[in-house]
Amino acid sequence: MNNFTVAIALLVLAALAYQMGLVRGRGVASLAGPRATHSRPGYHGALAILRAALPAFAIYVLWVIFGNQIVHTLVLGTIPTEFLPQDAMQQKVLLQRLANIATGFGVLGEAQPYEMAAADAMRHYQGLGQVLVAALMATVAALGLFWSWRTTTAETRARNKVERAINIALIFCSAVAILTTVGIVMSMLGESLRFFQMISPSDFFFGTVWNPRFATTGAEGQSGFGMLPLMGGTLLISFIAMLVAIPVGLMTAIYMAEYASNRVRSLVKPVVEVLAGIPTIVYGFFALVTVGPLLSALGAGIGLDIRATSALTAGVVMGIMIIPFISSLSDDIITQVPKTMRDGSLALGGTKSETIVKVVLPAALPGIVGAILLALSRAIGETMIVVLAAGNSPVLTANPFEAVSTVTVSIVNQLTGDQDFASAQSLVAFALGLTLFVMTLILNVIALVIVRKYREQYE
Amino acid sequence: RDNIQIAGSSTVLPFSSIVAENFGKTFPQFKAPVVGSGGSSGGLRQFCQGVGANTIDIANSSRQIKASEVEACAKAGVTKIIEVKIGYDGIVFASRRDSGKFALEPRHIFMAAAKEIPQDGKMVANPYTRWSQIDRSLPDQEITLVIPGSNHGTREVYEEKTVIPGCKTFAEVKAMTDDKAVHKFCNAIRTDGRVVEVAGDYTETLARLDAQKTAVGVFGLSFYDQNRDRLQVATISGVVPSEATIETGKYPVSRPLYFYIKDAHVGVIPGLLEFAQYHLSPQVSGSGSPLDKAGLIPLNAKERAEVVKAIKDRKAVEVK
Amino acid sequence: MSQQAMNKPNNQGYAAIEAKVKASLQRRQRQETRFRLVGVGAVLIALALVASLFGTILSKGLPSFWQATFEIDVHFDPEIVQIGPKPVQASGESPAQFKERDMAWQMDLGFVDFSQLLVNAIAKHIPAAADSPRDAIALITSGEAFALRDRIVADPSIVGKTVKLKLLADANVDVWLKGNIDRSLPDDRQQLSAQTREWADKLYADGVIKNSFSTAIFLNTDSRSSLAAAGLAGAFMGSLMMMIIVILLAVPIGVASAIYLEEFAPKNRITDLIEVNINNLAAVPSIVFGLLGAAVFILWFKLPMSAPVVGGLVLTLMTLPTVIIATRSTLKAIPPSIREAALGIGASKVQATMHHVLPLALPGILTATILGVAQALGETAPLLLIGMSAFVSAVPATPFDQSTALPVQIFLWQGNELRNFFEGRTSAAIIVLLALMLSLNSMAIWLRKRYETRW
Amino acid sequence: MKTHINKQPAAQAQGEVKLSASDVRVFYGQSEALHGVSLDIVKNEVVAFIGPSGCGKSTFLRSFNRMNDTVAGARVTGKITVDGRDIYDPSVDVVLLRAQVGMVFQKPNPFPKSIYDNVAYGAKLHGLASSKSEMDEIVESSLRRAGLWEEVKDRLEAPGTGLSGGQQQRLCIARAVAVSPDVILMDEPCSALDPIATGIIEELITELKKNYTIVIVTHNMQQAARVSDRTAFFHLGDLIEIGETAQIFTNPTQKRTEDYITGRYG
Amino acid sequence: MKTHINKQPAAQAQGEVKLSASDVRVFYGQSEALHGVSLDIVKNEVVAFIGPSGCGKSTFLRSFNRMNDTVAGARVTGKITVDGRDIYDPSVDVVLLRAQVGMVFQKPNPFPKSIYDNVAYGAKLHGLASSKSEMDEIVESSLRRAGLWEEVKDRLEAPGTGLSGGQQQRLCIARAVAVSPDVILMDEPCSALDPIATGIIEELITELKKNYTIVIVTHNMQQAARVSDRTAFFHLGDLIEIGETAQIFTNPTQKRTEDYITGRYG
Ligand SMILES: Nc1ncnc2c1ncn2[C@@H]1O[C@H](COP(=O)(O)OP(=O)(O)OP(=O)(O)O)[C@@H](O)[C@H]1O
Ligand SMILES: Nc1ncnc2c1ncn2[C@@H]1O[C@H](COP(=O)(O)OP(=O)(O)OP(=O)(O)O)[C@@H](O)[C@H]1O
Ligand SMILES: [Mg+2]
Ligand SMILES: [Mg+2]
Repeated sequence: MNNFTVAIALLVLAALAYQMGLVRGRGVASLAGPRATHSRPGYHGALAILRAALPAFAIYVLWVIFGNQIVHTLVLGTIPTEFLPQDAMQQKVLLQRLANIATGFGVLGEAQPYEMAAADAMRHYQGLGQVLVAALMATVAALGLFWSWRTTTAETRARNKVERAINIALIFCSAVAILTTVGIVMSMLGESLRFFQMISPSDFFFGTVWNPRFATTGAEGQSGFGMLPLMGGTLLISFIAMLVAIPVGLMTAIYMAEYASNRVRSLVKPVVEVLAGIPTIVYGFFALVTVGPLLSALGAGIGLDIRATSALTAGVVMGIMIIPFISSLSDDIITQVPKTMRDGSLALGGTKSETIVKVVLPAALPGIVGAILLALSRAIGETMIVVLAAGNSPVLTANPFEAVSTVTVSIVNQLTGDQDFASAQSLVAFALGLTLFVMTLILNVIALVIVRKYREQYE
Repeated sequence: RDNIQIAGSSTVLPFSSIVAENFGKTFPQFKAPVVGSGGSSGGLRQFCQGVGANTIDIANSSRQIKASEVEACAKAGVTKIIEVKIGYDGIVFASRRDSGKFALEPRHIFMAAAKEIPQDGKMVANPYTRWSQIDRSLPDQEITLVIPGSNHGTREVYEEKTVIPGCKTFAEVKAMTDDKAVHKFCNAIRTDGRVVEVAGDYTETLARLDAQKTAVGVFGLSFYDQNRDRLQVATISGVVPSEATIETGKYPVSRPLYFYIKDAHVGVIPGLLEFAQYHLSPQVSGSGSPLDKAGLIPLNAKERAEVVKAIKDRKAVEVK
Repeated sequence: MSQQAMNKPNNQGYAAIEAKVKASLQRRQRQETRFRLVGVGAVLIALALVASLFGTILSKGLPSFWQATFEIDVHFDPEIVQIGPKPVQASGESPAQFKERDMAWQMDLGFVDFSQLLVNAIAKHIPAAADSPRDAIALITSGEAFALRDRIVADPSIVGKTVKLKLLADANVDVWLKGNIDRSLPDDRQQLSAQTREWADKLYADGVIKNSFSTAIFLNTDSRSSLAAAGLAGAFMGSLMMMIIVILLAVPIGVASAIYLEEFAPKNRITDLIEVNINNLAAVPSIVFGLLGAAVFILWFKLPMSAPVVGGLVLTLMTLPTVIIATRSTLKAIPPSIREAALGIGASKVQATMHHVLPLALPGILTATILGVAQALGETAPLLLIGMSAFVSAVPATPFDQSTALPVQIFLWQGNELRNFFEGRTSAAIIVLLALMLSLNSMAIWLRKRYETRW
Repeated sequence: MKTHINKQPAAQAQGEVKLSASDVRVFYGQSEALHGVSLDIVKNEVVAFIGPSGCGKSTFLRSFNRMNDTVAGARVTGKITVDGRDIYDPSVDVVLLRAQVGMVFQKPNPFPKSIYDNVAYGAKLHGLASSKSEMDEIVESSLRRAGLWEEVKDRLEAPGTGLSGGQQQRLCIARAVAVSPDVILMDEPCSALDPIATGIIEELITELKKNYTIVIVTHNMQQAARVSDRTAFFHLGDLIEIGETAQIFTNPTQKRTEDYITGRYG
Repeated sequence: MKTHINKQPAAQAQGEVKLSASDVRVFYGQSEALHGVSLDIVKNEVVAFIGPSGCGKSTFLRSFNRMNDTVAGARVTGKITVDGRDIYDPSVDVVLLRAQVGMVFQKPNPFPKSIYDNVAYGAKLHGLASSKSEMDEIVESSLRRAGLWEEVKDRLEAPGTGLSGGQQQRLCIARAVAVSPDVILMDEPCSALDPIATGIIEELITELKKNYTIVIVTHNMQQAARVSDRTAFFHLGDLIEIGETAQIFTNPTQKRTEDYITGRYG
């Protein structure tokens, strides 16, 4: 009974159940007429699947999760206590050995009699378990089928039930995001609290110096944990990135959706999307080796002192990376805006651009804001580019030509560095992660409120 | 799981990988270990997550494990840890071949990087912008020093072995009694952009040199060695960094590399001790061996014997 | 513009208005042209960026797909290869016992001096090579000795025969022959000895070393000890498996949650909370997802380390917000009258959504998929913490095997000391990554193009 | 209750009550668009809603198959029953309700699909055809009844959104008729139609009446007079009067009705 | 040319020609929706287009301000002039043309903006108001003229999409009137309006006529008779007949026109 056969069996069962539901549904429908039948036969089929195959599947999943454990406990129970290792690790080794004997693969050295006996027991329990589970699955499936068959009438609200199931499945899917958040907070909270036991929160939140040093280098780090420079860097770089990405992305989207021919659009769009798929480390090098010196030279040309690795470089390159997030999504959204909107404006003597700016974009705004938020989020969460291109200099500055550092970079550095993982130097990564999490949460709440206010609904 | 899982320092990673690869090929009964990176800290963090198949068996580290970490490990059930020292890593200063040639002293390095310099009994903001201002013998070019970020183990070595000694050549510093204050003063780096901290690896340092001709960077010896066509190395106190000079201790800037074995996994994960012994065998990490070629400075015979004995005895690590 | 027209624009005929319209028109047309030009400019900028990135990557990476390779006769000299017959499973022997014996035999084979075979082979072309084997063996990448062993394991009868083999030249030889290192540099700056360089040139001129298409890069896994043989097979498979997991999980789950939130969820605080929550997740640094994955999937669910399943799950969680937000954005843009029409006929909400809303949203959903997959495929940081940024020397057969991933491979290669060789190799890996991305997305791109209609 | 005063004895339903509203109020956000309307509609009758633009006809009509549920911020109070069952009861299956009570919207809203699919959609949904040919038949007969067949029979695969305004309107009628609902709510079904097409639709209504109950909103008094059995006059969210169509048009009891009917414009 | 035969002498424009079409054909993709129509419309007259649904009225109307340009796959041949200038000439500025030739669509399509912004939109574009109060004036007077002011004056900031069908239609008329175009094309402007509102719009048309030229599509013969000077009858993409409204309705020259006019339905 391996996964594959079970999968096949379940599929067959599902097909069977569906077919049965279908036939039954058709039967009652032909008796009562389509008018008087609540649900289409297909829904009866789906309901039968839900009633027969789903519980059987659930049983199998439970067996897969707990079955081995049960068998192992039983087998260990048969081993005389004098041979039973106390250590869980050693027990595992023993079980592996037993499994090798049981499957006939054989083991090195002579198998002890108690081992042979235990292996027999293992074989026995495994076989028994499989038979039991198979029987249970078959019974449940049969009961489900029977139940479906019996209860199917013209009035059965199969559609509602199936749709309820769909609804629940959808809710589950949404819950994944919530669980992820919970998981993230949980996996960072403990360590963050430990960090705050070492460093006072006020030093962390309001400190303006970021210089977490090795504890051994003397300068015992109480001071250098101010996160403001990092926050400043994050905001500065994200801001620059958005300055690059929003105009280019949005204009690209507008051009593709409103001006370009279909041919051009279907070519340009995937090409631009490649920008999103280039590993960020490649962008980092692109920034470091190409963009940085270029900007520096440009700056020199107009008498500006631009560092090769600066907030500007990182921001610009990051902006490039997130262009497709804005351009492609906005393009899809703009295309969705009904044509009558455009016609209304054009007929009033609006130029195309006026139509776009004053009618189409506002109508598409909720979606576009979503796209921009997504891009911004990517920018805030981006690491590699900043590591390479921003100069990694955590100083509090608003000058885009200076080198900066960001929260994410510091998280990675502190997490994957060589320092003591139980020290504040390393734990600060968790505190930073959590802080960033809360900060973006606040930003998002604000964004939500703003979007609510300006949402335009057509038709 | 039937193969060894390793994680940790990216400095040790290349060496570990080579051994892992050859180990798998040489011993057909063992599968090649998987070697992850994640930094010494990250590796030890994973190492100390507990005992079991879903935790790693070996943590690579470019520094010795800390007492606090041993404690944290013990809390998670990792009570016995075997320490294996595998060799040394040399750290060199190098510049681009088309820029000036450097013969550095620790004092020069301190003067180039420091935030403040003692001058006539006072501490003044670092006035130097060109190497030649520090010392006439140095090239007449802009100061740009690319050093490892504070998350790197190399940074500690760089500071301990060059900055602090260089700093202590000043009478004003010598006069300071508080050791902490000395460290604090000496290690403070200038923030005018002439010192660049690199959080990534040596490639990144090299890329910075590519982008800026005058920069001087800190590299691992092996990295320099493989890129001799682009880089030229600086002497420190007149000593040219090489395997020989480092082994004999003439070249000061180097550090030991380690890995740590989870004793609880020995006998459970096949090949753990064999791997460690193989790692330490002279044909793998002795002179002329693959690891040597890859840039690891081998242990001397005495040290090697001690380490091998520790492995065989499964001696638990002791940290002061 | 007459004063009159100013005052009562509404009751004057068009004549009075026309002046005003015309007055503004030139400005507006200029605006229009400007707007359009800005649009063209934006597209051109985007294309130029792609082109320049691509140009750099291609020009650096493409040559790396060709590699200096020996085509040379190797004599499996029984004098050197002294080894007993390969064991066969005796009757009554348990598989474990047989495996034991076989291992012992293979171990013995491991002690054979295969380099000597190679030196001898080279010596046929350059007799002097026999005298300085160190210089000669430097020509061939070290892993090929193991390749010879594997051949014997596969077919012990080969001993005593002479076989024409394709063997990879050492990475430094490749660098030298391709001119990736300054040939005029003095000896002490070269990686190869003068002798080896001279021989390499000669063998190249003789056609023994050829610059032939490198299968190693596709068939081998990463290698540290034998740099020239480093390949992408493992990373590729790892990435492919992860992406399949991502596509199979992130897309359905993401689209489902988007649908739920946009179409079904009651508009209340809880929905707002979920929405904010998801938007927020998009901004969580990717490495944090690694932390999460290590804590939840590995420690809690006890999934194996360094395995594509875990990587796939972590990347799924990471891309979910992207898919959800992007899908929601498109769903928002679909006119409500479509839903009304369906509901009015007696479609349930689920049916209206499935039959009308989803097809219209499909292009947007596909875009979300494309972006999500692209993002997931290029992500390195979270893999660091679940052991996937690892050196793994086997190609994974199932998603539960240990594996590495393409971006990780790129990360590792870009950090390799031998820059002269790995600069190109890294770009080649990026090309492979982009090719994988495009082929994974090609279906979505094609579908999107089909379903794009304007109403 | 206010509306009970409005409700005239003559307007009392004669026969089995199909739809019944009592004290129905509809709110859009804060503002009340319908101020408590009560009304009974019996089986197989055609009731016309008339009244000035914006008086709440569509709003009331949409309450009968709960289409107001889809408008964000809309809220309905009071009681509406179909066949005696309260349709705002939580146990009611809205989908069934809407299948039973079909609707033609004021603004034609064809699906962005082919003409064929537009018409076949509802029938497919409810499983009314068991084979392709049966479906073809349903589509053809529905289009014929809406008077659209001749115009579109050669382009059934063309998108429904590419039709002229009047054609779209008839398409939407055909779409609603194809599922043969029990009650059909038509919101100005002929607004974009020429006299001939209007005639076809009116014929359709007369024909449908035999089996179905029909509520129609119209601005065309003649049309109301021609097709409806009873007529209800709305004004500013109130039902002013309902009665036999003949009586409403010749002898309204309310001043406001009379003013509206006899307005100079027809 | 075929259409010249159709064109009756009585239909000849009397006065300064404002709009002129000659042999206009419109194609949607492969199919020809309009088969060569020629027609002159003089200044300050109201011309009504009538004809069965789908005969090409909207299509023809939309050609006058080149709105067909926005339909993918639509193609116009022949010559259309406004004030003697060929509007399909490449040198023509479409924006100016559309400012001069305004349009009210068959399906009301308010912008998803406030009622105020909907009306102010065009005036803002063309810079017709130099101050907020002037704009307020334009908005108010336009809404008044469309007979909508009283209904919406308290909710000018409410979204235009939240209006009833008839209100939306009047909003679109107000929107078009607000930019005071020279020619106004109205595609069934009263289809969703009750008799009173229809009356207001018809009054508006009569008033506008003094200064503007108006083309109106309608299915309501009475309306055509009431407001238009001349009436054009279309059938299956052909202009069958154009003439003085009185003559068309009393004494059409073409059989098909007569059939249509005297059809049982009105
Ligand atoms: N966008 C389009 N694509 C394809 N065919 C179209 C399109 N618009 C209109 N047609 C077709 O062109 C013909 C004329 O359409 P038009 O809209 O001009 O009719 P109409 O006279 O305005 O009718 P109605 O009174 O119903 O609005 C019709 O057969 C219609 O189906
Ligand atoms: N979605 C909505 N949001 C807010 N107000 C609305 C909405 N729909 C309608 N209203 C308002 O409710 C009132 C009644 O609207 P309804 O659509 O029922 O009118 P109607 O009688 O159908 O008018 P018409 O004949 O013009 O279609 C109007 O004042 C209208 O502005
Ligand atoms: Mg209405
Ligand atoms: Mg029309």
